[in-house]
Amino acid sequence: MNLVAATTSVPGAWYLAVAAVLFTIGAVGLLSRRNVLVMFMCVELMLNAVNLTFVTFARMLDDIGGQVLVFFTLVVAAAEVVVGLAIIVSIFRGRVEGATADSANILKG
Amino acid sequence: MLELVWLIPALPLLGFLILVFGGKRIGEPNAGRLGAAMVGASFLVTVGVFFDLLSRHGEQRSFTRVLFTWLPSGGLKVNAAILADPLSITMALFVTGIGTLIHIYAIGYMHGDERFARFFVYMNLFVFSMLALILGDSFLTMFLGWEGVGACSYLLISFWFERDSAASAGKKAFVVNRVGDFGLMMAMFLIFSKAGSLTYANVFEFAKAGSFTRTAATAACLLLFVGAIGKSAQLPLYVWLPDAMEGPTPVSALIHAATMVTAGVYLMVRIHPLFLVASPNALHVVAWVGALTALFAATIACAQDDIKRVLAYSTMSQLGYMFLAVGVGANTAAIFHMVTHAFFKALMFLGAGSVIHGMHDEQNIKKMGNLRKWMPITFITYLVGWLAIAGIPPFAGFWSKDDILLAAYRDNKVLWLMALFTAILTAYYMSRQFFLVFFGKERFLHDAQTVAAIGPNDAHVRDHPHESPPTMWLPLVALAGLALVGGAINLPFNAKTEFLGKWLESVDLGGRPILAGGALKYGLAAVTVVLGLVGVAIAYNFWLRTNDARAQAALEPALLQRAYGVDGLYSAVIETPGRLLSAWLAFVFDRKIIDGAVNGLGLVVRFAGGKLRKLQTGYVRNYALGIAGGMVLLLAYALARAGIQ
Amino acid sequence: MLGALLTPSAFLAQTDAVTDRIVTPHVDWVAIAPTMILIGGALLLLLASSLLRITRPPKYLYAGSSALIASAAALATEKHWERVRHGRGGAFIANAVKVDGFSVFLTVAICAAIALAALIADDYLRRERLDGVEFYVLALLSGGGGVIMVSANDLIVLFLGLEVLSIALYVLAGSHVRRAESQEAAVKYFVLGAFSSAVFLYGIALTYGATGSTNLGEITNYLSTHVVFGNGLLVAGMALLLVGLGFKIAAVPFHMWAPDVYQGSPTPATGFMAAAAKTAGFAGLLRVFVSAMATQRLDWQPIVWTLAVLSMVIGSVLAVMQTDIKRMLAYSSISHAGFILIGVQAATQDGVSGALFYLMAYTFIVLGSFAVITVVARQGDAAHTLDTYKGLARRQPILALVFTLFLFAQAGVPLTSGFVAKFGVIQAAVDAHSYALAIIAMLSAVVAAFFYLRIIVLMYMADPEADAPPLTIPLGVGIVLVVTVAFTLFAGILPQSLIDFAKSAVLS
Amino acid sequence: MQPSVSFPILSALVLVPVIGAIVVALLPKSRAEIVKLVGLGFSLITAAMAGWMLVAFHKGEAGYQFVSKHAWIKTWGISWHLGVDGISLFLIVLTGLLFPIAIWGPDERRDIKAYIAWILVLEAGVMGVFLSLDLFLFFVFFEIVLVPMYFLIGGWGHENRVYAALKFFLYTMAGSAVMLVAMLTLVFLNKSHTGVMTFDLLELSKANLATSTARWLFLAFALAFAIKVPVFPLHTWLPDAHTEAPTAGSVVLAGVMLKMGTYGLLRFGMGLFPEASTWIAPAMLTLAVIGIIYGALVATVQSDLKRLVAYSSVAHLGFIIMGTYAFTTPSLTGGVIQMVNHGLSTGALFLLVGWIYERRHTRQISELKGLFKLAPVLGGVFLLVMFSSIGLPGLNGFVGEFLILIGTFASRRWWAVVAGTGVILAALYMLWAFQRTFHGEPDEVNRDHMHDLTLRERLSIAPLLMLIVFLGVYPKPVLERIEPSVKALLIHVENGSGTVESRVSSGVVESAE
Repeated sequence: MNLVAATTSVPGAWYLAVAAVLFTIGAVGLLSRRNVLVMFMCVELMLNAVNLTFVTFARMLDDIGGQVLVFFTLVVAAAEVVVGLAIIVSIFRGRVEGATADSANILKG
Repeated sequence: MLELVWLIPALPLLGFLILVFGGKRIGEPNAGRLGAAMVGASFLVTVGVFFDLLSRHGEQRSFTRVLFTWLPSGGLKVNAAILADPLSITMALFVTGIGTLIHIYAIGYMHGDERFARFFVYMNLFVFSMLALILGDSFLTMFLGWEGVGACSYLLISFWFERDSAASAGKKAFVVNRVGDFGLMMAMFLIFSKAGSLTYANVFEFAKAGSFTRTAATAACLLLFVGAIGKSAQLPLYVWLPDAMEGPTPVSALIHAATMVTAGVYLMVRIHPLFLVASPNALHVVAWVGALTALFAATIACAQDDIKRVLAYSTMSQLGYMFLAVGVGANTAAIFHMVTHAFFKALMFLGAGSVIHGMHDEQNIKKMGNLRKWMPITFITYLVGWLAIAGIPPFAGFWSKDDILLAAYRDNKVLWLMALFTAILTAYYMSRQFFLVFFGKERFLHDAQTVAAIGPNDAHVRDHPHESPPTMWLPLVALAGLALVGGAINLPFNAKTEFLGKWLESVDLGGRPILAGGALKYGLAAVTVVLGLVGVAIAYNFWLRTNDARAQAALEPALLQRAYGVDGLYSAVIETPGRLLSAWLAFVFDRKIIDGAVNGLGLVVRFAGGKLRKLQTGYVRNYALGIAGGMVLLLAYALARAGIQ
Repeated sequence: MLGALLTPSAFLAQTDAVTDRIVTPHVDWVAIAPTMILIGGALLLLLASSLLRITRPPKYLYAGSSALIASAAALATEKHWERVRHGRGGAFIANAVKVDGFSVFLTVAICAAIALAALIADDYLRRERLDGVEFYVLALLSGGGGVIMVSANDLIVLFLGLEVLSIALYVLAGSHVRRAESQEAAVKYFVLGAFSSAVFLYGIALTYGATGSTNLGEITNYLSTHVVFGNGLLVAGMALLLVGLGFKIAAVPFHMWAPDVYQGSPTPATGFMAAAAKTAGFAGLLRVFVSAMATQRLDWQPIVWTLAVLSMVIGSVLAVMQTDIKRMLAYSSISHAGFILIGVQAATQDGVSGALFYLMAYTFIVLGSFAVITVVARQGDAAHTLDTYKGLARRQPILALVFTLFLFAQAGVPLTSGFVAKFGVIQAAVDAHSYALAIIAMLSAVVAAFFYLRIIVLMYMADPEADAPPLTIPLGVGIVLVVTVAFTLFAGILPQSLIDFAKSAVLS
Repeated sequence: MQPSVSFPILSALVLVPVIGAIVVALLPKSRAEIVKLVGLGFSLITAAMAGWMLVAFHKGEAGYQFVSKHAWIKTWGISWHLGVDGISLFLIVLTGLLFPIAIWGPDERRDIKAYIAWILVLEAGVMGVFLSLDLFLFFVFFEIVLVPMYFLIGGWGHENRVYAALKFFLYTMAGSAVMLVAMLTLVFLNKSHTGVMTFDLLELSKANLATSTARWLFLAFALAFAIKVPVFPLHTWLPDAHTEAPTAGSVVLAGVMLKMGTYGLLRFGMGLFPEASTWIAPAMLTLAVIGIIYGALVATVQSDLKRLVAYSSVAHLGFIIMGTYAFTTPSLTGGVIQMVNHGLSTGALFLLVGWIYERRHTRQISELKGLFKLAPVLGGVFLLVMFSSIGLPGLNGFVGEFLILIGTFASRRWWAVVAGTGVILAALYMLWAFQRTFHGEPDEVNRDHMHDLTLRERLSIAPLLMLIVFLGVYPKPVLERIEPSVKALLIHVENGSGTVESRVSSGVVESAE
């Protein structure tokens, strides 16, 4: 396995594991929380987990490309935030119950 | 003349075609005249052909005229061809001859009917089909006629289709006949699969060469006999014939007495070469079925009140005689009886028709009586018919029936006894009918009370019975003449006087010559005549002389009146279960099970859709769960795959 | 500026070991011309409308401009095509952008979708009093993202394209501000889209970890020089990439957003979404899996097989249950995705060309269908129940006839492009010995035929509702219908040229 | 050579109705009479061309004539390949004949323009099915005919029309779905052997397939055709479709469309998979015989006249299937001619029932009574057609039935015996229906609404009646054109299967006389 060959110390895999855990937490959060804002934050968490993975791999593979990718992710995440928040605000503006995802279910079946 | 043989069937066909397209315009009575003329012309041609054949000898007496190739396919090649030989021409002679007379008669009988022209359309088509049946040179052309007469019979029986009974009777006749036809078709298939041809000449040659296995030949004969049973109303497929009397009387006379019903006998005689290579048991079956039918029908005829039903059962019974003759190897006798029977039975039917006509559509003989006073010509001619069927010499029936009894005696005493007993019964029931119709009290004259009840203007009251018009009684006279002297065509005194036997010699009918001369012969004839007279005497005693109601009732047991309840039996055993089965198949099996399965597939889709739809809750997190679930499964797969390798 | 942002030159810049200077890759403007035209056009349109302060735009101004921009982008592929024909195609700009038949074919499809959607949208927006330039700008941007995806030769470029496409679509979905359904669609699409993007990105990361690169060409090289069996990282990466792309093409079980979003979005947006997003998603799928990871096909084929079957069957079965036409077409689009996945699963030249043909045919069919739906929906964009279609043949025979054609095309009736498309993917499956898949596909097509026929039944064999007002076909929709009908019939009756085109677009 | 080489008669047979449909669609809606006349005109032109083709057809030749071949989709080896041989010849002529009658006979008033246009489209499709020698092309036509028929049933049918139309469409489509996969499999297997991708029937019939593969593929084809025929137990779409269709639809459906199935089994089933065809024969024969008896029994108790005729079709088609799978010259020839015969007689029956419906607005037998008295010509015509349907010698139905039975008896005796009983049952249900409908004393309602055939009706059914009689009396011209192709097909089956020569042309049948 090239991973083993490329890394001389154990910690690389640990970072990956941390990233995976973060990603999972994000995913589980998205599934379990009802507030759209929180769900959105969970997505951000997942993206950051990916960022961590990228950086780790970059280190392990000794390839600068992996670190550059993080910048792209950050830009995209920022764009997503802008649009996403706008959508969320426009929908849940003035609703008593707050930004609860469950209140959006006219469409189903 | 022989070259013109194709005219024999062509002329009635022409008549049919003219009448079918222009019959209504031609109208009454010209449509009838045209029809009769066509059949008459056909008769004249037949006579010409007959004399032409008569002038030839041996092999020369068989002449085949191929018109065109009908069905060529693979090894099968069937021609539309006419076979003129003594057997077919004999048949053609009496078919066209009697046919002509009945056509003439029908002009009078059908007078005033709203479908006068159509009647002759059917009648001409019938004559054509009957001639195709007789003159065909192969099993298939015969079958063409066979089915054709069946169809015409259907059309004519239900001619007065406004009556439900007539409509049902027509249908019954056709369907029951089809059962027989099934046998006939199977026989043809069997013969073809063995002999590779359906032409009589080829098949018989094949048979003579000994190429048929015994089993195949036996099977073919019996299957053909099944067809004959259907067409000639033998046990157990006879049930349609009594009902067929719903048709106009000329139809009963022509189709259900003289011609069509004898087709089965003709067929049995025709396939004689096949019987020769078949097991003797095949002929035994024919004989026994014939004898049993003769006896069975005769007993029923004793207790019927409908003038035509009596004649119908009588026809069955006489046909039984003919099969008996075939079965005991007396083919000539069978043909002989067929001819004489055609004469006297046509005569009696026409006479009955005249009576019905004169009685304003009354058919119950119990409501007639002393008609000799009102209808003298009908009475005289009927008298001849009565004597002929009762087997009183020198009337035609005596000679032919005697031949059959003689042959039966020599072959099997039990059969002979059955035939003899049938002869007594025949004499009895015909006498009973004769006395009830023409003698005794005039039961149709109602007392004052009845007149008051049904009103003075009712036809039964207003009009007395009257003699029929000349178009009707002239054929009666002609037939009476034939019934009187018809026996002369085959007198048993010596080889020279057996004209029919000699004439038919060239057609290989095989069989043993009937004993010529000898004490036994005259003795047996005497026994027959005496027993016939006994039958007449019994009838005279109970129905004319004593006229004792209780004795009469005893002679008409309900079982016989209901014709042994066979119709009910068939209905219970075949019709009802069949209908139930069909209904179950149609409404339960087809709709619920087969179609249910088809629609069920649709329902399964809908059911699945309904269940799956519940997953689509409208909640984002459930959707995310779907994605996550899919992801987990995919990852699990990935890990499993990684683990395997 | 734009070029710098959108081309991945920055991160791919390499350090020249000798001179220790940063060498930026050469930017081949021709290679990215379609994208540039679309995005530049969009910005220009936005700029012009706000500078000129157009409050009531003249009819078809925006639509016409958008269509022109899209056409220009499509025409720009001619240059690409020339390169491909002369064997000068390949990867450009640091190997991040591919110019090949594949990109040309799908760019044309996406541009067509933009132009058609714009023409439908004009009358729609006017009717719904939403007139403004936003719809067109977003469609052009989104299309630009799609074009980036179809020509991406790097996973990260693919991701960028995906995001550009998606973010614009989120807004498009919610652009009918007065309809709660539209907003709900936007939020659902957004949340789930963001989620799946994250998953997709993780997939990229794992793949990167496994192969050491995100460049598809290098991944191919790596996989063909190394015998990679049972690499958990790679297989997991592939799985996650599939989830991300599967979401975009709405394959079961990543499909659940589709019915809600299709139903809620403004109808022209739905049409665009169905056509362009699906095309772009499949482009990614084909590029990543069939081309780059061809050597690993034993790993991913069973997954795609399963997704195809699930999509076809569940899509069809659920479509049967629908009473809303847009929702029904959403499920039907899921089923179509399953069909196109058959081509992917075959992983052969025929499979790819079949999938490409299908995408092109579907683009026109689905936009034609949504054009009809737009008209029938009337003001408020709410009349989408099947009952609305009762007696349409009597109210507006031409519309009914055209819709019938599209429905038959979707059902795969011969002499329509839909039949040739289905035939193409099925034959690829048979050629690849996926008999079971082929049979399941054909049978699910029968189920699908049921609900298409049901609409035809309503249009032709039921009486119109009493209060149904007359319908008029606006010019824009008219043009769309003429074009889509002509294409559907042309590709159905004389498909040879399109098949040839698709064949030449096959990934090597 | 014949002049036909220059004129693409077969392409014209397909295209003229299409052009007709387009012309009709462009005519103004208000002129219903003109629309009908134009439609009739186009169908008559087609009929005339079919007739001309019949005259120019070289009898005694087994191969395809008037062949027309143009590349269509080269990439996939698909071509516009049309040809006619003895097997398809009379089906083409029948199609040409029935369509003008179907257009002119029934008195349809509703939305006549679309109605005529769909009928013409249907005609083109049917022609295409019988003419195609390319599997893809065949499939295209086989599927496309569903569309016009779907509209005819759904748009102009009776009460339950929507259900019937849907069922018809989906059922048939399900069958062809599987067939398409098999077709493609065949093409690719052939490609893997020869390196050429082609859908050409003539090429593919030479394909060298493993026995088990061929059987599987055949089963898929057979399923599609069996549904179309329909073979018991796949028949339940038929009574619904027939009953609910408008008269013209029923006429065409029964007259020619069912034959697509039997024709397909002959042309494609046997042509492509000779061995599999003989392998399946016992099963097909059994289903055919069940169909004969079952169709007849179920027909007996139907209360709806059209449904009754529909079930009678199940029985009749059973005969055709039986003839097909008995593999003898007479039985196969009989099967082919019976396709034509059934088209004539059942087509005529549906026309007659349609006319009764136009007058009485009911198909319920129980509501009809004594029609013979009120409409003697109608009754007489019905009678003739009925006799043809129950196989009375001298009429066309007998010729086919007899040849089928006698051929089957030679190779498969017991099946023929059981099937023979169907002849009895046929008489039973037809006569009983006739009795209930035409016999008896008419009641008030019938008296008021029933009138005899009009001149238009008489003229439109006359060609059918003439053919019913002509084919019954002198079928030779037809038989001798069918037979060479049938024999060639049998030889193909024999060569292809190798194991069944004793059954295929067993001694007697071929060599006698």
